[in-house]
Amino acid sequence: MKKNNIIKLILIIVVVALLVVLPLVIKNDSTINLVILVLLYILLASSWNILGGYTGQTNLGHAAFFGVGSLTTRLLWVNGVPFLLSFLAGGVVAVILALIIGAPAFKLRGVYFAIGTLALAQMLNLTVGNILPEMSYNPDLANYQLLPRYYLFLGLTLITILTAAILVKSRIGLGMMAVREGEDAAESLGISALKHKLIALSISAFFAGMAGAAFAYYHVSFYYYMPFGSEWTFDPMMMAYIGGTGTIIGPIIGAVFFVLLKQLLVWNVGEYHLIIFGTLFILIVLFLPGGLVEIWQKFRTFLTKKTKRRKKVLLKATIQNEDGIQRE
Amino acid sequence: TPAPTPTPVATQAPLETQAPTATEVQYPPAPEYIEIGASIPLTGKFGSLGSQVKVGYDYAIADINADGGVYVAEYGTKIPLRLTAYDDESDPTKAVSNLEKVFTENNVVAYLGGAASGMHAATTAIAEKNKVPYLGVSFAWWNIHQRGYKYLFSPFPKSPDQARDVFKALNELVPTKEERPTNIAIFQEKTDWGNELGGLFKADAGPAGYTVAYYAEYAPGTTDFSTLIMEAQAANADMLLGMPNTPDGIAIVKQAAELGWEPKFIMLVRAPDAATWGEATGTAGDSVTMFAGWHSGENFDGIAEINAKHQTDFSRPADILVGPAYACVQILAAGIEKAGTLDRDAIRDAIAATEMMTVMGNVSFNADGTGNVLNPLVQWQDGKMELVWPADQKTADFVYPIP
Amino acid sequence: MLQSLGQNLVFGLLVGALYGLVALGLSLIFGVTKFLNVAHGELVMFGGYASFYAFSMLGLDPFLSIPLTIIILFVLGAILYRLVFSRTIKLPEESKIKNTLLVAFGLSVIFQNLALRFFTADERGITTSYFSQAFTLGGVRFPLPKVAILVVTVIFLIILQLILKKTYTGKAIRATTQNWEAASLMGIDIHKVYLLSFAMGAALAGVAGTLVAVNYSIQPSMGLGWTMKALIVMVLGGLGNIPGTIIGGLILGLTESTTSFFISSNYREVAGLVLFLLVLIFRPQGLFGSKEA
Amino acid sequence: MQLLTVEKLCKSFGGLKAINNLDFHVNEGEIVGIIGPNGSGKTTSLNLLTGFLKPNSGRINFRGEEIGGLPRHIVCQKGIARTFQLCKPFMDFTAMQNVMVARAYGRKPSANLHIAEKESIDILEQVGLGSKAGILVKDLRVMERKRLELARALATKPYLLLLDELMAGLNLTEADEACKLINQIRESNITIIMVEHIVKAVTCVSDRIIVFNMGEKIAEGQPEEIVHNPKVIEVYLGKSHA
Amino acid sequence: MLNLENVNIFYKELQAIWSVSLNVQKGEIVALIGPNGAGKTTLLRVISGLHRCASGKIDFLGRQIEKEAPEKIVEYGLSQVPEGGKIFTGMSVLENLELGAFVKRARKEKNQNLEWVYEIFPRLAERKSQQAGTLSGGERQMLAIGRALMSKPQLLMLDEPSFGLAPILVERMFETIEKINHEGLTIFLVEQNVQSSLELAHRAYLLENGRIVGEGKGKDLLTFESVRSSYLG
Ligand SMILES: Nc1ncnc2c1ncn2[C@@H]1O[C@H](COP(=O)(O)OP(=O)(O)OP(=O)(O)O)[C@@H](O)[C@H]1O
Ligand SMILES: Nc1ncnc2c1ncn2[C@@H]1O[C@H](COP(=O)(O)OP(=O)(O)OP(=O)(O)O)[C@@H](O)[C@H]1O
Ligand SMILES: [Mg+2]
Ligand SMILES: [Mg+2]
Repeated sequence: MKKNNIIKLILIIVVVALLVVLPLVIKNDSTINLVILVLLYILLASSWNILGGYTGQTNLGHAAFFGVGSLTTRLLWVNGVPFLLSFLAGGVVAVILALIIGAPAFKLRGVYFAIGTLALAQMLNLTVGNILPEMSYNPDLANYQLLPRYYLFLGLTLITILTAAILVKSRIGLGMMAVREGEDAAESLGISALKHKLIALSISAFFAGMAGAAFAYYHVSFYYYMPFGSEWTFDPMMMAYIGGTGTIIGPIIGAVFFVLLKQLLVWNVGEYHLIIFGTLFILIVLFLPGGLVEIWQKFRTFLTKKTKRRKKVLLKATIQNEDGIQRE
Repeated sequence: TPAPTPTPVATQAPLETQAPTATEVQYPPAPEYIEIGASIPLTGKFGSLGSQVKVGYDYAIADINADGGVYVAEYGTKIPLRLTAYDDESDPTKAVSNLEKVFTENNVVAYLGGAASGMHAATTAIAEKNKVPYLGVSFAWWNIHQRGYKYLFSPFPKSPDQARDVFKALNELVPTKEERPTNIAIFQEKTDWGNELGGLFKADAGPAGYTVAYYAEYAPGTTDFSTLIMEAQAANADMLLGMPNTPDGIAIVKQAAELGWEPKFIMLVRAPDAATWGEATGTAGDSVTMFAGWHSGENFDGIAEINAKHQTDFSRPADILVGPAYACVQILAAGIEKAGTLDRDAIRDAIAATEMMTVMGNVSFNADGTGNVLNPLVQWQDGKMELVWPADQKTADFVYPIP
Repeated sequence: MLQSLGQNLVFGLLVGALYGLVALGLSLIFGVTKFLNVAHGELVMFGGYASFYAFSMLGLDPFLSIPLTIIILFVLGAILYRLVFSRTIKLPEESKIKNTLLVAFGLSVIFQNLALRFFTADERGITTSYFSQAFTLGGVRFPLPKVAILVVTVIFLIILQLILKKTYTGKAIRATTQNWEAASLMGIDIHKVYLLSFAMGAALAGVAGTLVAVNYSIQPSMGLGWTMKALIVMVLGGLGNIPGTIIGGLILGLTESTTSFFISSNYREVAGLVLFLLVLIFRPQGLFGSKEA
Repeated sequence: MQLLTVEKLCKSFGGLKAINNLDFHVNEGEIVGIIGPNGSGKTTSLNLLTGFLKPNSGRINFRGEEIGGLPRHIVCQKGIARTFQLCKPFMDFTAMQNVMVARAYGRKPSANLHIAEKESIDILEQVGLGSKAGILVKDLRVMERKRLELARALATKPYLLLLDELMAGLNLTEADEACKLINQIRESNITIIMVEHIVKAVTCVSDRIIVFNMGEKIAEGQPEEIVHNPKVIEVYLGKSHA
Repeated sequence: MLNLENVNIFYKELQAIWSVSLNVQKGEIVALIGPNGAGKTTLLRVISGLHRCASGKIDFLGRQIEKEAPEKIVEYGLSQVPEGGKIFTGMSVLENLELGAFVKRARKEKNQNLEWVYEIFPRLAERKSQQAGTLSGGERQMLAIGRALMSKPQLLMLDEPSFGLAPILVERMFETIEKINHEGLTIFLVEQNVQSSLELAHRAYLLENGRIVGEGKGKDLLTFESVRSSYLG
């Protein structure tokens, strides 16, 4: 077990180190852009996963938080507020929105919650489009540099993943998962479901908002309503499911897989890329319901079973089976 | 008026004939291709526009390459053009990513644009950041050109041209003042281009002798326009100006007919650009006019060939964005040739100094990158798109008032 | 003023009927099978294209081509069920909803792009010779194509209700909705019931598609917008509640039209969503849903 | 000393009066059995006690405090734990995690998860699931799940434990075992209310039995008295128990 | 009438039933008893076709049914009252009963059967238009049995019909089962209530950990020490 953890730690450090030096080695904007895109989606998928995967509330309105974060940051920044301040404001405003809508939204359960949040995001999308139909431009296009943007995304992504990892190992995390497994039972054991859902929503919204803020900093020009589009909910959600919800690594794998596969298809297959992508996607959902993580888990249990069986055989040879209970 | 061009070189100067005479010059090895990059919405909501644009690019490049390519003085030879175009699914983020990819991997010397204002707005900024000349059509939004961008060029009529010309054309086509419509209803789509054009329509109406009787905004994607139509009717409007997208435009004309509103003149700047407009709207869409930017019936050199090709490929004459897209490549090729190098800034300067005939007529650029181009008025007649103004280009007579 | 308000309300109701019809198939499918088929809008699109081509190539009047559309979409629905959705029926309800949602997403991507290849990205629409004919009642115009929406919707609502309430097959469908295991112990072939409901839902989407093509326009990427409307109407009317769905549609239509009348066309859509959220918060089971279901 | 006092409790669903003017009390250290026909309001009364339903009127006093209508997690933290008529374990958790949740959130929650984990294992041993700590609930048998449900309730360190048909579906031998377990729990100073249809089990462990019918209390007393009460025989026990 | 031979059943990799053989003869009441989780429900589900067995043969009235779909098995005359009744809560009592007669064979005799069921359970006749979800626990069980009877089965399988019922209702339930059997229906009964079911049954099987560990006349089994100690406390 311990050895396993050390290997894991080393692996993580290597990957992070690689990501840190990547832009210094590969001075290639297109690659950096692609990695930024992957990081952005890891951020979104991981933050979605905190509420959707760990707390069991299928949120179809994640775009609302991404959008609000992005809108706030961009508006403030374009209007001359120092960037760092505008940047943090993005996350804060997303949390405020989460707290405002949280209490009524969590009155809804199951499909109602899902479609309710979808409607909410759609509403914001339309309203922002109505109030702010203008295109906005990056205030300092002249000095546009990709590198700081890259590190911003990288840092933010690492913080999100770390937060999620710490969270799910904590008492609150345990409570969140208990709420997912069964709200009635969780409450009867002293857990306030509403409180835990709100905490999960706030954290989820915060990182989605920060992702939006970083997006506002990154994107040279966009319409204010653009980050509210439903694809900002559905893509990350699909990534989380493809990778495996309720795990830390799932959304990461999902995002990498999703973005790279899609880009590869765009670049190589041409006009049929979306048809092929859709088909692959359906096959994954149907035949790997636990996500890509499941492949790994199956592989691992297969391995451990094999070693266990070998050990068992050895044991049998020496001592008689101590308990008669058969359990295969 | 076009900005005075500082370059002394005559536009039509036969560079090809001059270069070979300098025989002894040692040329560096020429690249295999002149790389051009584009991100085009082939799928998603702008898919129909993007596909027309792509056809135009492909035709032009094929034509130029059939001739060996573009002569580049620096290398002393003709080099063929190669376009790397990726689909962006009508998503600006993906478009940006595509442009960065072709920039770094293909080291493109120029970008060609996709389609629709919102997409251009995102991609032109990338061109500016990467300092790559960018030629784009299929957007009339003027404001985008007012951001001081140096690398953006658009040989396409812009909102101010459209607002000015609608009244100019109407006044020319309907000479007797009494017959002209007087009360305008403007349905303004709530987008920044809609805002811009709507405002210009309103501002230009008075001086041209018209009154705006009704002005309303609506959100794009609205399926029901009955409120707007009834209010316009109540305001006695006899002319409709708008800039809806195609589905909204179809809904507007159908619902106007259903509600019995019969304005004398309808101009929907964008909606009827779909080749299927006539079929989709039937009699409701007949006699609706628009500014197409180009029409296959224009009588400039090269159009006949394009139409013939399009006829074989799609069994109809070229769609309206095919010509402007074709012209973009013509302008770019001329710019490269004039620059005599593949240096992007040199090409940019050469394009800025453009003064040439293309399949969309004579093109020159203003300092803001907007083009001085022909702005033809087209009208749907019996399910066909006819060119009705200016008179020297027309393919059919203007039908007025709407029967 | 009063007359134009009346006109407005009438249009709202007629459009609302279309919303209801679009949601009807979705609601039927969801109610019986618990498949959240977010590719419903694409089925509407296919229905639209079916009647469009019947009209432009065969010269068939769109209302006469409805049976044809129904057959095509029914078969398509059956194929989809067999190929894709049937693989999720054994899952517990929550994961069934989730998985079908994802699968349907994949399908909608595929459908959109297939449509793009085969039908091109151009907008299409059906304009019949009688499209602008209308009758007037108290100064309010009732255009025939819009009135047809209401008529068609009511007809299909009645047909569906009759099937569900009066026939054995309908009872089997309702029984399967409530408990598929018990239903199969009654001798009901639940695969058949699922297939039938899915195909019927698809066929209803097809009918709605015809009406969309007649009254608005169709295009490969039109699906998502209609799916959203249908989802909202479905929840508004109470999940799986058939008459409730239609009434939900009417209410949405009315809300939108009155908003654009009294406030601004800018806020039509937003108003519908606000109404929806308010309903959800104060009556989470939808306007006509029962708590138990 | 009275641990729980219920006075004039009423609850109706629509027109149906599920609980009607109910009065009863439970003393500290007692085991009280509740029996009554199907639909007589037993589960409903437990739901009212634990905050799963809000009473229409009446009072519920627990350790000198009014708890009627409090949110359910607060009720738990005040020291009332329950099991469900239909088991509701956390299916994707291991047995140990199930108990750990209760230990981390119930009354007097553990300071940190490590301590919670240790304590959880002790509790699992107490109900005889010590060897199953690491097994996922979905792989547990029905009986084991019921024990786990009990362990989870115990882990919230309740003063009062409410058991809703814990023994349904058990045969008499299994029920006997369960009774032993309940007696064992009583030793650790936990007061118990149990709702059961297995009369033999209820009479065997209860100090006192309350009989419900149509939302009202129709009898109360020692198990001996109750099984011979003609009214109870008529509405609930039937002739064979007479 | 019903004959199982060496049936093995798995849930994924987990084996729940180990080579079970048993039979039910016409006119009998046969009880299957065993502790919790022994696999009784599993066995009934497989017989009804809701779950597949990995190996073994199931023969009903001379037909091999182990690979048949559930609806076919009902058609052949084998009905089950599932654990917990599983009535259609959103429909009326009458509609529930009508659905019981869904199979073609039974549709023709629907009205006759309805009379018959109402005769056995007069309570259901009183409540025929009431929504089934509002019935009390005992009434639900009656409805579940009545519904199964509507298909006019030859063999009726009952899975714990006394589960969660008040003693007085349990008593009535067993009386009813006996009555139905007297009318000529063969019954295969799964029960936890060992005392009552063994008193009622002609024969019984003991299932433990997925294996048949005993078999005999119902009343004989009651006197076995092993049965007494492991089931009757
Ligand atoms: N949420 C609810 N809505 C409507 N009616 C309800 C609700 N909960 C319970 N009831 C009704 O209240 C009555 C009492 O139900 P309760 O569950 O308390 O019975 P019970 O005594 O526990 O019965 P059993 O022994 O069968 O479990 C029943 O008639 C039941 O149908
Ligand atoms: N869907 C399932 N997936 C995996 N295992 C299952 C499933 N259903 C039952 N089991 C397991 O199979 C075994 C037999 O269960 P079954 O329900 O048949 O027992 P039973 O004798 O009917 O018990 P009870 O008296 O509790 O009804 C048990 O160990 C149970 O945990
Ligand atoms: Mg109960
Ligand atoms: Mg069982």
